[in-house]
Amino acid sequence: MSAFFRSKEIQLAILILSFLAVFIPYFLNIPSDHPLNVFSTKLILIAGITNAFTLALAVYSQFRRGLSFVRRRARGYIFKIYMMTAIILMLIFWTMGETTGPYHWVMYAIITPLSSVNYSILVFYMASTGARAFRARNAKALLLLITGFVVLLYQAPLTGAIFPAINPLGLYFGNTFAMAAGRMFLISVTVGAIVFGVRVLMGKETQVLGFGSEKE
Amino acid sequence: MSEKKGLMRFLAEYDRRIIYLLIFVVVIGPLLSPFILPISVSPDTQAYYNVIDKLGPNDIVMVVFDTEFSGFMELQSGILASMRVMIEKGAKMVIAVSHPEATGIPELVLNQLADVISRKQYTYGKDYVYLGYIFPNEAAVAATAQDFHGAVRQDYYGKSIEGTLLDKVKDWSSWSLISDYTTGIQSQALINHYGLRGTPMIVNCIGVMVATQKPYVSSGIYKALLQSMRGGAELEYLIGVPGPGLTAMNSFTLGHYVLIIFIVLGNIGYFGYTRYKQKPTGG
Amino acid sequence: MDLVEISITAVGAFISICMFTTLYGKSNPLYALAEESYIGFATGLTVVVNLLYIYRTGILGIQAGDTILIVGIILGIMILTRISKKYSYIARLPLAITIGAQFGLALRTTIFSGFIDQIKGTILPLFNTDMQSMIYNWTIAISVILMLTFFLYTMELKGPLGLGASIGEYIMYICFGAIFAQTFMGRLGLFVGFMQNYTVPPWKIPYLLGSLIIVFGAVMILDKLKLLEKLTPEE
Amino acid sequence: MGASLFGIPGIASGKSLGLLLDILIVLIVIYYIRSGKKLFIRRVSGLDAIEEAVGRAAEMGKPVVCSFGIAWNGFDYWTMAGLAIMAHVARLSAKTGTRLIVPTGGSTASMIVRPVAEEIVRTALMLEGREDEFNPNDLPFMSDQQYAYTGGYIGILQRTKPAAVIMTGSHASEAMNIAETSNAIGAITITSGSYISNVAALACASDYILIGEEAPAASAYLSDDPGLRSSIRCQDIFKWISIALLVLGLITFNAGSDFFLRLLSS
Repeated sequence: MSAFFRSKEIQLAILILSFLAVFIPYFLNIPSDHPLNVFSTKLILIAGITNAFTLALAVYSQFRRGLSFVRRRARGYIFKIYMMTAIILMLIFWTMGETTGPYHWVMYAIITPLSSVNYSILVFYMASTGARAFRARNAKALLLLITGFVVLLYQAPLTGAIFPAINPLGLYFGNTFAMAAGRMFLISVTVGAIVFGVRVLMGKETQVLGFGSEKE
Repeated sequence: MSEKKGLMRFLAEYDRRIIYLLIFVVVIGPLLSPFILPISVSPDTQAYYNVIDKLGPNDIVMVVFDTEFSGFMELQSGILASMRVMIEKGAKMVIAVSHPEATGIPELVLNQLADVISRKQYTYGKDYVYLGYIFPNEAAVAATAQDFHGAVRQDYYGKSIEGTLLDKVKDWSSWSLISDYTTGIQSQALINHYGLRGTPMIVNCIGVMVATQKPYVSSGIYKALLQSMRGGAELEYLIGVPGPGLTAMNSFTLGHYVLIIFIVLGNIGYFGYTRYKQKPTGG
Repeated sequence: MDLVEISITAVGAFISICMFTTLYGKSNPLYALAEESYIGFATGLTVVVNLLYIYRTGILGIQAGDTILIVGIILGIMILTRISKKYSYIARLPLAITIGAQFGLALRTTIFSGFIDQIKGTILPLFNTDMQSMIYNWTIAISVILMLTFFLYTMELKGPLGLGASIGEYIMYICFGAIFAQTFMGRLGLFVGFMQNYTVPPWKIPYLLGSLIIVFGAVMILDKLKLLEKLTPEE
Repeated sequence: MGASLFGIPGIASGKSLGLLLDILIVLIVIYYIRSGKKLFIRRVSGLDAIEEAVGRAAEMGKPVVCSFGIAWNGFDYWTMAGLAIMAHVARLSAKTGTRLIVPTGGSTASMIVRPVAEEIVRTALMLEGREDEFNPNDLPFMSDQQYAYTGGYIGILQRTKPAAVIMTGSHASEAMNIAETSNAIGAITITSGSYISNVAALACASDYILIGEEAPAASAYLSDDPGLRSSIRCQDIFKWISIALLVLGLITFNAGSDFFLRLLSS
């Protein structure tokens, strides 16, 4: 049985079949209750359910890492004990109801504010980067400086209201250059990603399936 | 002379914590005593408003909170303003989320819209349904686009969705509109499995995503794009109901001005000090 | 407002400001407290939500007669063998199936959204339209084409091609300026929105300002006493 | 938009061209892999910056920190590029005897990628006959949570004060925190970005940036695998196709013909 799992060829064949089952019906001119379409829908659902399980791996590694701190009595290991307790507490709280009680409290007092901080804190780094990088050191930096400066001015809502002449210029930069770069990036990356997919299907990137980089 | 050099050197090499402190101050300051300054409405926001303004009681809209909680903070003005319009127009709403943290958001939003909900006698099950976290990954989005009732059986509260307005929903073609509020988690999946098939989509995205999302507007996949909190504030201005967006605009303005001032000072410092001291490093 | 709401505000403001202390530039125990709280509770939440997904989509689906979904659960259990060094090969089957399906989903659509539609969207009127659209369309068309030439790798960029590519590179920096500004707006929006959460309604303000003073005060005092490092956990 | 130009029997309307382009990609990749030729790849200037940075670290006797991203999609396009560049850095530092630190983690899927990274670093040392110097603690697993990983990464930077920080592959928003910290401690900061808003921000925050696809191209340049080089060639061919479609489309459309729009809608 283990040969079945160890064979690169068999696993690759399964990967390709699963790929084709999802890929092909999309292009065919067939009704949604056609067996091919039904099969593809079910396979997609199954993949979704299977993926949900991978979270257990993350939790496991979280505990393994935390416990190694505790075992070593590393400095501040008490924080790790707290972290692991929190995971378990959250599960217990959930059994006590979702819309009220401690689950609800933790959600709004701890999780939501901290998640917000993690992203909003980036404004500080952006500001110090901008203040440092937007200096007219050379031609490229000068171009960066000019557009950045104009768009920043335009984005401050008060500027547009007292000095409307900035609006067309700010809109121009945002709607042409920023958009063009996004579009160029999309075109070039799309092909790269498809080529990568093709390489996987051709068995050139078997690490994807958990086969070691060279030997096995 | 040496004093002048000292100032120039400071402008070139100050402690970055000074910027941090100033940003903190200019953001919190105006929030402590809010007042509303005029703003200008961009064509993008106008286009967004035109789409939701055309909705009617026969339309079923999928409202997707495609965001972590942090993104919600930025998008809430857009969410509140556009959902207010949808409720006013009597359009049916089906709310779904694509991030575990977002499961708490609909409750907050609906509470803040309580006035219009009771005025329009907008009722759960008949006019709106909340499905919870049904989009954990692209596969899940694709499944709902192909066979909705095969993929979703219960609402967030664990009740069966049979007998609700969802009876009319079969697949991607059943929706009049998808209204996505996004930090980019499942937007691409919604585009792939709904937008490309022809379901109309409008999007309110965080500022970071604007450049990434813009190309989809001009290629026609999105009907309109509302940008960041600024767009939300403009929408509030258009519908005439001031909310979190408009009151935040002063902090927004000042935050931008702080950076602009530092850029100017940094350049003075650069030409007055750095350029003489060291050769420039890379691009 | 009731006690629950007050406690949510007070704890939320306090723990968030703890997180902001990373801006002070030195690791400190209050930051560690916020960080471990986030990791612990957020991981717990993700577990809950994924369990619910498995239950609602998988188990309920099976009960409703969609028995084939049991395969999803079996494959999900198989994927857990990755934990073991000895049996991790079993996880390859579910990986093969899910990765195959994922690639199928991605590849069947990206060629449209990322390639064809983007080209279609760039083919715009360059004449016979109003002045503004003309300027916009010319800029977009020229920028996209020149920037694309910068990303050619299997040939030397010489002559006209080299010129095009280097103009493309300069255009890219113009774009970066605009995009940087938009990104700054986004992060600022997140921060303003966050702060608004603790200033509206006004009864929340004392909790925010109080936390600010207490937390940053504590960090500065600990720094003066040279205790920061000693109290901060190892990485 | 005009009606579609052609349709293939049995294929849903509007999907023929996409299917043909997908098939074309498969054929081109197969063709180049079969032919086995070692194709030319332009050297990306960012590689010089990387070599210079590692050289400077060696001179100063300070470590190099190099990461391949948080791999939130597991082994994807960007992560593979990041790993290849990390392999290059590992070889350079093994040659010069520089300590290399590779922070790993940041997502659930990163756990699948981590062992491969470990193998790469070990191999690089082995090739220089220094296998005994391999220290698994120099590839710390920070956490599978993005921002816990970031905190750990920053901690490492603040404590070890590396001379160079090379951050490529699939980094997301955390890249800005890391790049700013790296800059604050005075390290040479070399980054790459995988999505446009990150690229723009990192272009400002770094001393050198590999813009977008420069990273995969650099990895193909460094690799001897003809397959990898052929995929870059395939991408180039498609860039030419898109440039041709754009130029011809713009010309004919403005001359009054909707031929290309109809072609693209097919």
